[in-house]
Amino acid sequence: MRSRPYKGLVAVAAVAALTATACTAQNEAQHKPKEKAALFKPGSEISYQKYGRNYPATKVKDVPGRCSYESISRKDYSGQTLKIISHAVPVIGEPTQLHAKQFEEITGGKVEVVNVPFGELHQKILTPLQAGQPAYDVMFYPSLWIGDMAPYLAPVPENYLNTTGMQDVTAAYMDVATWDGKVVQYPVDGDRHYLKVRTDVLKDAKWQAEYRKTTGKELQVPRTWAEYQQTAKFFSDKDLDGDGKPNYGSAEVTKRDDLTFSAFISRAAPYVKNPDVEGGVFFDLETMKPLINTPGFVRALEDMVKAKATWAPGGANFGLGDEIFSFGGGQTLMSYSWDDAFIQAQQPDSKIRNMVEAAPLPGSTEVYNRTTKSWDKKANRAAYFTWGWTSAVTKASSHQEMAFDYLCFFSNEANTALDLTIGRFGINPYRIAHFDPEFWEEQGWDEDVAKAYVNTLSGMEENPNRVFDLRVPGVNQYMSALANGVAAALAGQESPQRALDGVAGEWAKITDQIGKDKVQSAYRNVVALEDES
Amino acid sequence: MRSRLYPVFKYTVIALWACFVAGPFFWAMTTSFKNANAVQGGPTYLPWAQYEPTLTGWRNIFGGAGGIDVIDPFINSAIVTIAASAISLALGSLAAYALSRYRFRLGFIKNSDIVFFFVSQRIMPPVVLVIPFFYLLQWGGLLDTIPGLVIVTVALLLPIAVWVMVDFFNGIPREIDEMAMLDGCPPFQTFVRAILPNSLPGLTVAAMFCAVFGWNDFFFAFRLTFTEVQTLPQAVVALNSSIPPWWTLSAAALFGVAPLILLALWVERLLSKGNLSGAVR
Amino acid sequence: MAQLDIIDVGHTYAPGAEEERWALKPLKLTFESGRTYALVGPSGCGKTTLLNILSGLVRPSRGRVLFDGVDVTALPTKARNIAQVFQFPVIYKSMTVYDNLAFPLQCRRQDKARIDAKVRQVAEALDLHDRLRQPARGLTADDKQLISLGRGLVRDDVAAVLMDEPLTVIDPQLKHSLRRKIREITEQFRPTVIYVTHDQYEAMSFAQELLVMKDGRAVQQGTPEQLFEAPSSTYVGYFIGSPAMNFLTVDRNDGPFTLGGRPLSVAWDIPRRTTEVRVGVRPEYVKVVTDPGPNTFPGRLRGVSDHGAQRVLDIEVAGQPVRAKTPREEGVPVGEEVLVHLPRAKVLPYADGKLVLRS
Amino acid sequence: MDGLRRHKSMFLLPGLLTLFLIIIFPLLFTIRVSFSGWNVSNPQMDFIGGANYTAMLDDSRYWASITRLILLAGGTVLIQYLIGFGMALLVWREVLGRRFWRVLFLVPMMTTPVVMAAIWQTIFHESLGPVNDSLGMLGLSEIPWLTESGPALFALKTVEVWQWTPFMFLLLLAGLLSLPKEPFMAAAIDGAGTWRTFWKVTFPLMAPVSVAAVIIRLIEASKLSDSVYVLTSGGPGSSTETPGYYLYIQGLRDQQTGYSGAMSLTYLVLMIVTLTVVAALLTRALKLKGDS
Amino acid sequence: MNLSATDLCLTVDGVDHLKNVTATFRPGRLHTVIGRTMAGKTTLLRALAGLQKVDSGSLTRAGADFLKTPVWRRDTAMVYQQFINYPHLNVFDNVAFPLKRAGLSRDEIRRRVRQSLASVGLADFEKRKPSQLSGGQQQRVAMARSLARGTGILLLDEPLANLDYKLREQLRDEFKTLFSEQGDTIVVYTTTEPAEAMMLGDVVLVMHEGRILQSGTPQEVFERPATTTVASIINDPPMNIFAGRLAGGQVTVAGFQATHASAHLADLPDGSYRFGLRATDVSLASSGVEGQVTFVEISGSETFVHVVVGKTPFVVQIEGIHDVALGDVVRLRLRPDRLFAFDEQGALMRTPSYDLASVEGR
Repeated sequence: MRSRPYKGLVAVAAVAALTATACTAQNEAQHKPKEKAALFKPGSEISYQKYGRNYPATKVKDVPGRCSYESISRKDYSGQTLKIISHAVPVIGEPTQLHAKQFEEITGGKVEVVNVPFGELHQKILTPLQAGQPAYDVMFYPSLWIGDMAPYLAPVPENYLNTTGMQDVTAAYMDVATWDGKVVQYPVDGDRHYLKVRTDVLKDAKWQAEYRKTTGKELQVPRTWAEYQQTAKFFSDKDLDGDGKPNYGSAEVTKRDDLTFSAFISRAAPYVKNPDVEGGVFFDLETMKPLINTPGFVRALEDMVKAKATWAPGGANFGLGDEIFSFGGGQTLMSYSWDDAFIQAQQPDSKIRNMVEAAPLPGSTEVYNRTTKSWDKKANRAAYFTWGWTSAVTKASSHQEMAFDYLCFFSNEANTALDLTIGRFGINPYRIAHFDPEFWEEQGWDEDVAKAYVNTLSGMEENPNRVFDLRVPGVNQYMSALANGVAAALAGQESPQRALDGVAGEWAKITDQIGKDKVQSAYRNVVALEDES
Repeated sequence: MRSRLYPVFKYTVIALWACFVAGPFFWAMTTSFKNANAVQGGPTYLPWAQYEPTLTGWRNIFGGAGGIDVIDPFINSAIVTIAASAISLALGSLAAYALSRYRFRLGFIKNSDIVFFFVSQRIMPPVVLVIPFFYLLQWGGLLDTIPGLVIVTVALLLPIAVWVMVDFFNGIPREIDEMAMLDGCPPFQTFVRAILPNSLPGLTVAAMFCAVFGWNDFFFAFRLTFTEVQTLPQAVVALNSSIPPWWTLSAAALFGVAPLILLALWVERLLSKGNLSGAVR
Repeated sequence: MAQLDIIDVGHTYAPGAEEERWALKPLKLTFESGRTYALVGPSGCGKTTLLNILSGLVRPSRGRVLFDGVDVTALPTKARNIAQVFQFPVIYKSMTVYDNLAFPLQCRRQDKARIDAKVRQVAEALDLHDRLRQPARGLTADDKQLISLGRGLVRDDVAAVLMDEPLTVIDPQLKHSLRRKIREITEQFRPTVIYVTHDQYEAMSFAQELLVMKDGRAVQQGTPEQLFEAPSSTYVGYFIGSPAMNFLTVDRNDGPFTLGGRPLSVAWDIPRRTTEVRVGVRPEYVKVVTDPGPNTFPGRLRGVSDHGAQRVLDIEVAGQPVRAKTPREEGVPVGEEVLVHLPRAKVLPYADGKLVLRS
Repeated sequence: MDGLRRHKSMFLLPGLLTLFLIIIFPLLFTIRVSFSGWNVSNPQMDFIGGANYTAMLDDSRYWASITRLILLAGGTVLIQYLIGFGMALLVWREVLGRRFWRVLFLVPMMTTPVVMAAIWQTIFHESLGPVNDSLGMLGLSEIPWLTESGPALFALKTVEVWQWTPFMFLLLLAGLLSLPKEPFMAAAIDGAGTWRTFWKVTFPLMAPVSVAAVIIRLIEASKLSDSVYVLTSGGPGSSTETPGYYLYIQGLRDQQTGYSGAMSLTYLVLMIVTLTVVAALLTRALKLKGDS
Repeated sequence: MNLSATDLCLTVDGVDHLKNVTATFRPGRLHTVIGRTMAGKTTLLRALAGLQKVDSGSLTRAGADFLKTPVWRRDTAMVYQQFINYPHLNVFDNVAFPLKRAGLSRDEIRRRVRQSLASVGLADFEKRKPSQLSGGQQQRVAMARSLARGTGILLLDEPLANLDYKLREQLRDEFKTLFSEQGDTIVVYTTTEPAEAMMLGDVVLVMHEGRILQSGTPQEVFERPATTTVASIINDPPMNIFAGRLAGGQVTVAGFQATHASAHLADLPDGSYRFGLRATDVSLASSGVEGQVTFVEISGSETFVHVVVGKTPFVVQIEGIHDVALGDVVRLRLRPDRLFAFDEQGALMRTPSYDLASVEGR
């Protein structure tokens, strides 16, 4: 009797010891896969149908190559376990799981996936990396964190870089995956912000007439943020589809700890990215003085505050999901952010399917010139290459080959083709092959919808006036400070100027804290990407 | 004199509160049978009448596509909760017994200060603990293991166990201890044979609190595990992405509550029998 | 102060049970105004049920309760105008002694001056007048009981004061003085008091009249003296008095009673019966004598128990145990063989356990 | 029981040492780290003196969150206490379906806060949630629950009240059930009405349980962050930020480990002092000293 | 195997709980410790049991230092005032508890439990829980548990105090038989009731304020109380103690009444004394000292009349039940031949002749 509680402790200690030994034993050697017979013939038909009823019936052909079903199924990873961390289900989390399951089936290896909410992902990945704890082999995370992650990442080996899939990735997204000249992230997604509108309203003669009558202007897809505002305002609180519920003008991501900073940069891009000025928009590259409180950013924030009137109820606390539902569900006329809302609107059971159009982000009629400290009066558009999902393998992983095989399998042509069509997966075009309207028409999209979509996306690739995310160490802190400022202004707690002044102060502090040189050299990379094009 | 309206008032208040308490469950229940379109169509409450129910949400928590699998996390949660509660109760009641029966004095530190030390652990913001815990468990090779999680959970639950049990033991006459010792039991046997069997109500309450806090811990489990050990709240939170599938989330929430409702039934039973009087003070 | 009438009141906690098994068998009683009564009997005898019926906590299964002729059977406690002192001291923890005493009057919205006068008067009687401003929860258990009593006494109109074993939790040394205090106060205020206890000692020294209860029945009602001198049953004889009354089985063949073959005269003649007859005699009246005589029987001394001022002698008379209580100064008889005298006037006849009354 | 010196530590030490060992390292670590510049890009235990503490003094967001917490925790615990006590009183004695009510009223505390907060988020969803829908049906205008600071705080309080009133309810109901009957009899005999009986009998008798329950709840409420995290993420602006959540943002999300260490320690000290004072005040206000 | 206490002292917060307690407890004897509440009786028992540490003094058993023996090896059983049993065990298991600890065989345990329960009259209650028993029955269970083990030391701390008097009377009789069967056990029994101490005890120890004032056979203590305090403790009602003067063969009591000194006081020098007179030796009479009745109590079979004479209170004990009204003026007859004489410090000088031979000198 007397020893019972102690026995418990002993047991715990024993289990702990065993687990510890087991862990270390695993780490000892790199496991090379054995070869086995392929389970697929080259060019087999691939479909997700057997994994669940909510997958589309679409079938695609396995494209031969290193990453194909056929090639991967030759590998025998039995007895090995791959640990993966990914975003929450479904966005990127669901394809991670799905492909993990497939990978297990065809290689005999074991894949463990953990899904984590967005707000936790950074810390959850970075803590073990910094602590030297081999927690994960493969990680899926937003590409802008590259500055924090790079030191811990294994460069993509040459033979994976030579795959057909990788070769097809657009230059912009290869740039996104590159750090210090090495490809350290495995591209699995291509992201940008663009404008989404409902054509059933904008192209409706009745509305066009009414709009003209009221505003004296033509109703069309907004080309500037001012037009966007006017259009959004005009249609707010009107019942656009006769379902008895009011509709609204604009849906934007505004929730502070969500992705508000991206939305804000989208709005700011045409005001701050002057094609004639080099050297980055966030910092003065030489002095590393924050530019976040310069007039261009302030103008964008003022716009955003004004836009509040055009938001649906709750619009001031919309996360990305809300934005997706709000536009994708037909509640609002327009929105701008990632593809998701658009793909959602184009789902087979959507009530506004094929009544939507993609267009480049609105621009401006003038752009701030920070060298002259004045506004250049000219029409300007900037392509904001906001972050998208990316993946990487840790240096410390003892399953390098298995890990890269997984990623290469994940992003093989067949899988990507299917993934692109499932809105909730959050996987968007990033290969040249994806910019083909026919592919989308096969999914049941109307021709003009598909064309406009593809043109919008590929057009961005061609726009030389590009803005990239602030891909420096500590990016989360910078963005979180920015989001705080934006949120404060949106909540009316501070004026836009004051709010951004505050952000600038924070940024300077963060830079000091992290080390100016560190940030500067990282930011130089970003600026180079922007300016070289 | 109580007016005739009093019962009306009483039942109205009870009913209102009951609605408030049950509302979220009802909402979760009805949402769990919806799909994306039913959710986006605006708030609806009655299946069939207002929307076409589907089992997607429920299927999704049992490994359905785009969902999660709650079975393994459920088992992990159960193991961690039970093990941590058991250890906390064992260590906690031992310590509580000592604090209730003996006088400690170490400089200015007295019994009440030791009790306060235990209870004050609950004041610690979890953020303070989690990063050091990470390194602590890493050092012991216990990250992402059930024993590691159990150890951490014990730190969270031990204060609760001590708090409840000290009070409870104070209510058991010391004469019982004395008698047991006179009857030939050394102190430890006295505790095990004479005191513990009489502490069932207190142990029950302590166990309930331990179970509730252990079962519902997300913060620590989330940060101290990677892939091997996933507890139920972690599995559910994995659904909280930028496009939260309300239906799956609702089904998962209801699933996670189920075992603890049984606990509530048990606690109520003890309450009704009057067994908890003195156990909670 | 009121007269309380219990008319054919009986109660069972298990509806439908036959009357024999009721917790309180139907009975009729009267508690006269201004007198003190004790309900006494072992636990489970029905005394608490009866008290609860009086206080309104229990509604009797049968019968009526009248307070001064008014039927209160259906009235709740609050409407009955009684006062009660409980086993465990009940005070209002958050109030001072003064406020505790004033509380019943404040509840009845009496005017301040009147309340003050009354509270001071009662506090004086309770010896609490110098502690009126103290918080009541700081007092000792016996003082708390006095406050409980005082809350009844401040009310002029109280129908009866019920006391439910009020000395249970009082320290043994203080029991005596508290009992004394309560008695003095009741002498002074003269309320109708009904005092429940399982302790005969308490009952007898407190009440003017006792009601001995057993198995849900009132066995005997009377003054302490009556119960001592003429217990109506062997049970009362056993229950009242220490040591208990001696009961001896006697024979009766065609003539007077005989004990061990010798004639025994009893206090009064009783009709002939076929049933067993026993005689009862208090140990106080049993005398050890040196000379033979009437009602004197030989016995054997079995043991002596020294109680201090008295000794109790265990004697066997005609094969039956008899106890005699003798003053210390009389010493202990020498040798085993003794003569025991049973004074005729104190030897009472019992048949079927009941005192046979003088015909 | 004296003379058992050797044995008493045998009981206490396993628990005390376990807790001590588990806790002492984090505490020392935090103290040390609070003097370091440990952050996301510099995860090292260097020494930067009291810089973190100085920075903290100027951090208005931190101090605002502490003030907010005091109001939020104090407010919700008070509401929880009032409702919990009220409900416990209502289902204490004869009431139809007593056991059903009791179980129902206990259930919310059994639920996982992060998960239920997610459900609450859907409930307060401004266009798809039932709350605004119901308001609409009642002819009231919709309320921007999570996007304006007033309603957001209200929503947060609602969730807290929903989740933790059962805790109060349980402690207070158990307390009520263990009360002796006599004081209530005495009050009835003395002619006290319902109101007076409550204030003069029930409440004073329940005072010790009440103090314990309130203190424990305050301790737990001081850590309020899960529901903030899920429900409003501290927004709009920073108007629903609590120290727990702010510490989480700084310490975990932004990984300002050193800085958050300094804030955590300060917060810990503040809370211990505050709670001790509150406990002492409550005890004195309800005159519990020297009363068993 | 005597248990000897020497100079046991214990002071808690400045109050003496035990003060130089020296006593020897012998096997096969029943020692009753009588004293008022708080006299230190319970503390003494707890010290003997090892439940209470003492400040100084020694305790030896068969020559060995008993203070160093832990409680569970003291071979001691204790019965508490508050019917303490194990609430979770039924009657049988309660009694069996110490036997199991002692490692007896199951059959032996069953035999002993049955025997022990039978001896306290609870043979049919084996399966009941203590909470289902009346107070008297609970106390009998406690007795049975203590007896079943056959310990070397049996301590009883006012075991009857919380029972009503009829039960007390009955259990007292039973105890007498039970203890006499205990053979070589050292029994120590505390009580506040003189009659109980007298009738049960082989040896009576009188305790007051932590000290043992006197010990001896019941008869010795009762008839030769060493001090006024002992006299008052050992008598129920307490002996009437009053100041008086002895002069010229006359005792002057309360300043106004003289009575002829009895023979046993004859050789006392004149002077101030304190006199003691038992309640039984005062009676209500048609002539005598005049006093007023302040209170009347009735015990089982006696009436105690409290009378105040001037400022001196007297208690009169009358056999049987009598109705005496409060406030009546009565006359008291004090029996001079029953006077105990104490010096002014309270030490016994003379005892009445019917008791032991008078104390020779000082």
